[in-house]
Amino acid sequence: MRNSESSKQVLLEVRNLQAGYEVKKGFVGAVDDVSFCLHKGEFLGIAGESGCGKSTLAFAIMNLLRDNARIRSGEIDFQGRLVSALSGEGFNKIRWVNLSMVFQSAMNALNPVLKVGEQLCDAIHAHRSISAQKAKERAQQMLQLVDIGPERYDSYPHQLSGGMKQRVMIAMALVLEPQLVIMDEPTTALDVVVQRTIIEKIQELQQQLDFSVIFITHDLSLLVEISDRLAIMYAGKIIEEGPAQDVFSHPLHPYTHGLMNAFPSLSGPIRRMGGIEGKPPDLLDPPKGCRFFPRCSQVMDRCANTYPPEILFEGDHRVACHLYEGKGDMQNG
Amino acid sequence: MKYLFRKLSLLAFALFVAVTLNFFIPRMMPGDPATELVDKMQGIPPEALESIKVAFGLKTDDPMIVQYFKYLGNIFKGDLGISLSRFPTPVSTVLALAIPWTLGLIGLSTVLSFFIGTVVGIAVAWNRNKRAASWTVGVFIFIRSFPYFWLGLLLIYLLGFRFEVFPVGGSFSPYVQRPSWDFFVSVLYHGFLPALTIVVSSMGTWILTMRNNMINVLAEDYITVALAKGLSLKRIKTLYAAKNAILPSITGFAMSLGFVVGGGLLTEMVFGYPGVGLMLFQAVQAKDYPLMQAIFLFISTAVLAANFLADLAVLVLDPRARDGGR
Amino acid sequence: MMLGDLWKLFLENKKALAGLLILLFFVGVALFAPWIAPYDPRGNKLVDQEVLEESRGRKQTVERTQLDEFTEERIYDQTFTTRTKETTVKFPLKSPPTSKHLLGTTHSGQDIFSQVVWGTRVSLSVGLVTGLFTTLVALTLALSAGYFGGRVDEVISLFTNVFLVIPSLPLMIVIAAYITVRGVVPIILILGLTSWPWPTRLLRSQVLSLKNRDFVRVAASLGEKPGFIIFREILPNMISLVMASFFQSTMAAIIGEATLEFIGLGNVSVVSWGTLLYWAQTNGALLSGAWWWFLPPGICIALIGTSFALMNFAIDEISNPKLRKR
Amino acid sequence: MADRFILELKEVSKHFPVRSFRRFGQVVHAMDEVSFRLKEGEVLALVGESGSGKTTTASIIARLYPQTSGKFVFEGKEIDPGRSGKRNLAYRKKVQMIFQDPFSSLNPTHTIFQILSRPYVIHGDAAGKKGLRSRVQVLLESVGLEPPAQFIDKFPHELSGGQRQRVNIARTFSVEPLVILADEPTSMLDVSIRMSIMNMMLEYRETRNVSTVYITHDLAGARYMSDRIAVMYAGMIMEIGPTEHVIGQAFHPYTKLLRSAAPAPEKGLKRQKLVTHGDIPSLIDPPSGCRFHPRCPFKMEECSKRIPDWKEVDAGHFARCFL
Repeated sequence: MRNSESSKQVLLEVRNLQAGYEVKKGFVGAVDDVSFCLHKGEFLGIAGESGCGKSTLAFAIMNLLRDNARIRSGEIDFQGRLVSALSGEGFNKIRWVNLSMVFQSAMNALNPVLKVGEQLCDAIHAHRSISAQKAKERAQQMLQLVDIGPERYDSYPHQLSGGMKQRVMIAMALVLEPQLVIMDEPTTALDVVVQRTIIEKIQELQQQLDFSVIFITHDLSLLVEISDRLAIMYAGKIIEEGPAQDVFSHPLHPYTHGLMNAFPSLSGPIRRMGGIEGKPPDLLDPPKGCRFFPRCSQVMDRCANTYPPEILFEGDHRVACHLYEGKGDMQNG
Repeated sequence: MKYLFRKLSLLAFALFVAVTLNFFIPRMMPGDPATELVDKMQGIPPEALESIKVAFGLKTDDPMIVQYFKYLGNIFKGDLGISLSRFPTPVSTVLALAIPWTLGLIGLSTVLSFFIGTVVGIAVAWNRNKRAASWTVGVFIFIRSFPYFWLGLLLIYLLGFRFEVFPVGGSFSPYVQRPSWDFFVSVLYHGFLPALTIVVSSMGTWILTMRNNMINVLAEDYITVALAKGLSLKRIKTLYAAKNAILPSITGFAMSLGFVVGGGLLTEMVFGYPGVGLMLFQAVQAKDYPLMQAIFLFISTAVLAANFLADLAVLVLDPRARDGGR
Repeated sequence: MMLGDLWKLFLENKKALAGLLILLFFVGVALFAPWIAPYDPRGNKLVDQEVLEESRGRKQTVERTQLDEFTEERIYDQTFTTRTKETTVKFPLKSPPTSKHLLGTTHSGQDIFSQVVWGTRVSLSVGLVTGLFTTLVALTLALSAGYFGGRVDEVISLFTNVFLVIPSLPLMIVIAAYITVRGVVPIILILGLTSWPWPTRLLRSQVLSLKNRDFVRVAASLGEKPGFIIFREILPNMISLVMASFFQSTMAAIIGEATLEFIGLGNVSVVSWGTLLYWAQTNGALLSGAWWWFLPPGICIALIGTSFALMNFAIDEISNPKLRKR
Repeated sequence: MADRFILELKEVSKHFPVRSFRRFGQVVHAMDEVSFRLKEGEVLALVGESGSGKTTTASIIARLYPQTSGKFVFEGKEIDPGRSGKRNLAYRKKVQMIFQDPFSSLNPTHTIFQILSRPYVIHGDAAGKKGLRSRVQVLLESVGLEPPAQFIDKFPHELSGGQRQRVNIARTFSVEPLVILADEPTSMLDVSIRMSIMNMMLEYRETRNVSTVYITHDLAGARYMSDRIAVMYAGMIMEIGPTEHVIGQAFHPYTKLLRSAAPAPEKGLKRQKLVTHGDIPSLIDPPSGCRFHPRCPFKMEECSKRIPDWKEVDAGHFARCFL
């Protein structure tokens, strides 16, 4: 744990969140009964394959679900306040001030016809009434913070490289010094080396400004390395969560085990690895029991019809799988 | 600036093609129109005959190419030949009479229609699910398919005859002397109906194109980012959505100018508004070929110039174009 | 988008269905014109004859010859008289709509309703033929420019851009003025030759985007014949855009045809909506407030235009999910 | 393995004309002086970031377009660049390419049967054409799409990314090629399916002795798949050699940079910071001498002067660096 154990003050708590998309044939439950909590200054990684609902979760927390997407039930607490109940305007006051977001495709997350600096000032003016000059200084200071020269204030997005654009997005996310920054696959579209520089910059800024991070990606190998805690999502549910190294070294859920075994490493012996056969279920009418049972190597008949309870192990490492029923240290069911 | 250079060369080439077309059309057509000219020629003095002969390939002794270059020479000198129906006035002076009216009517109402159309397009796209929005779209799909001239007829009938609200025909009332305030008012009064026709019939296109562009832009990531930043809806609508959506609209506007101007000319014909359109119509009736071709040249040049202005507008609004081509 | 499910999607979409129904209605009217139209569109009176009685007069021999012992040949005249009662009902001139003439009559007594019904045949067929002709021309140019690229592409897109910028209506008027033979075929040619740039540009950009898709490169690396790549790999993916541009061109052609005929550049003796409007205009239908003369053809053109626009709109929504109403 | 080379590139370069008015006449140096050999049944990985020229290299081998200069020898015979792009069926049958994006490499308007029967129709002999349906079903089974009847008449959009990539691979192997050029075949796939696709390609290598050029930006993936690795940067090969050597004892600074940038979960938090700056260079006027010198921490005076020549670090392991 980076900072001291004692600062275990909870910043964000999500309880039984249900969110998804209204379609002709019904409701696609992309996020189905998800609960977790995030402590101050903590780096939580959320991993999951495409279509597991991780982006929907991010958008739900930021109250950014648009058109036919919406939160059906569940609560979100932020710094003790029930933010999920806030109205549009109400949430607007805390959005970007207390929690902000970095989006996936840096390519068109910036408005192509506005200067980069102006887009930063936009965020400032939206929540603070300060002079244009002060806002500009603040914007240039932020650009400096992410190793982009202040002279770039007046350049347009298409004049910047992929890496630079993503750094501008990070600067924009931090400009109002929020307590939480949600990052939805920020480095997926970037090359390996540029990705590493962005990751290091995020870690450095987190040290400096002490904000907590929710880092969402499908690249598990990257996540294991940089996050304090790790949550694995599958078909709309968190199936395992715990300290990153713990989840990596001895994964509990068969799916996590399959994932950890599915990416080759740079060192150690080269041994033949197996993938996970089959494909994720259709979230329009998901299977009754555990959603991984059709692809699970250790499937039992119980798995097919009842959803496994959540079992807690010491070190705050929990898993939802029938294999571990009755074995947990603190059975919280 | 490369973007401008490329556009300029295209437009110059287009003008060149228009002039060449103008040269070859009379020669290619079955039933050589030039022979028809001959019987009309009796009353015309020899030197006036010269440029018309050149223009219509009557001087068959020198080869086509020489004729062509002579023709180009004449064009540059501004000598477009003599108008047959309004003999002996040279075509260029005849044309000069009509140009101001056309520029005023078509120029103004086309630009006006583009602005109104774009604003309505934004509004219709912004509150897409409201009933009013889908009704407006439906109505304008219907109006957009009206033939230009027919809408003119309709307006003349309704506002001209049935309710006697607007005068029909001509561009100002004869009882008013030239440079005076009520002359100006009378020009507006006469020009209102034709302008209304042009605006209403071409506005539909801009509304629909802008609506589509806006809907595409609203699905982009930077709009979600703007929302996430908690910007005011107004600011998102204008600076983020509209500013991006208007770019393809302007290029579309530039490209369809030729079509829209055509519509305007028709409206002049229907209203008897003394612009270039009516003159073209009369020239066609009177088979006044030199005047007809001069008008075609003028219209092409005007449209090309307008096209260039639209490209300039894109350059101003779109930083990516400034950096050399998108 | 395979034809099969495109058809199914087509019917589900309310807009497309409405458009289709209007089109089918007009096709029906065109096909069954003879049965729907009460009178001959050009005739201005109704003549019906009733035979009262018939009688044969005396035979009068003219010549008698004896061929052989047994046969004799005789030629004789015989008068044959029939008494018929002919009642001609002259149509009233310029009458407002009555029970017998649903849409009144023209200045020379022709029944307007029949003219509109018969006019559907010409206007619709000209529109569809021109639409098809333009779309085929555009598709060939787009496929060759898009697929072969290089020199071919540069030349084609240069001319496309040039003819896109040059205003098409004045060009049409100039060409039509020169053509001495009037009629439907020249109109189709003129419309086709001046309206191909817009669909060409649209289709070419899609060919370019499809050509760079991996499945085309795979086909090339598998050793497919170029012909196969164009017609089996690229073309099937363009069906929805080809149909959209066909509707667009047909709509433009119908309006274009009506415009040319309205100015009197078509064959005025042909019965079509355009010529109907031409006669209405030249006989001052407007001045005498004969709305039933010039209103119906305009509305028909607008309705067909709307039907194509609706279908066009539906295709947009089907192929571009963002536009789809949620 | 007999030391016969199935193909060899000698100093192959490819320059694309720049399609913009202002930069008329300039060229994009997509590939410069690339040389390597590919043995029968060998898997060579081309590793590099975007713009490193790996896809161009594959396209030259697949003869989608001709090279600007240099020799390309296939099965001992030099290939005439002039005729590339033409149909030349014999060559196409032997060299096949798998593309990166499973969504855009299958024609959305064709059924799986039409897609997979096409190669037989083009290359198949008379016998090939009969009994197409059963042959396609066998092909589907060979790539793990069981039961074939469930897939054969489906359209691409009805399949998942992983299944589509399997159809791609089935199509590639239907013509029994000698060389497979896989351009990042798994980068668009989810982790769980990636492994099964990679294993399938390795199996084909073992059962059919197919030589493969595996293109990727993921070093760990390259290590799992390949016998030898070539590291490419800005159109040039920086280091080439047996996989364990190139990764274990990386010599060229860029290879070291790539290795330290790659995620390595087992190392956890004990990582030294990356020591690099700057961005991938423009290929229109690439840096002089060694193209990595503007970003190289060990830059010496000589590096910007001339392109370093090959140095044999150890058996079969070469690097282009003055160090």
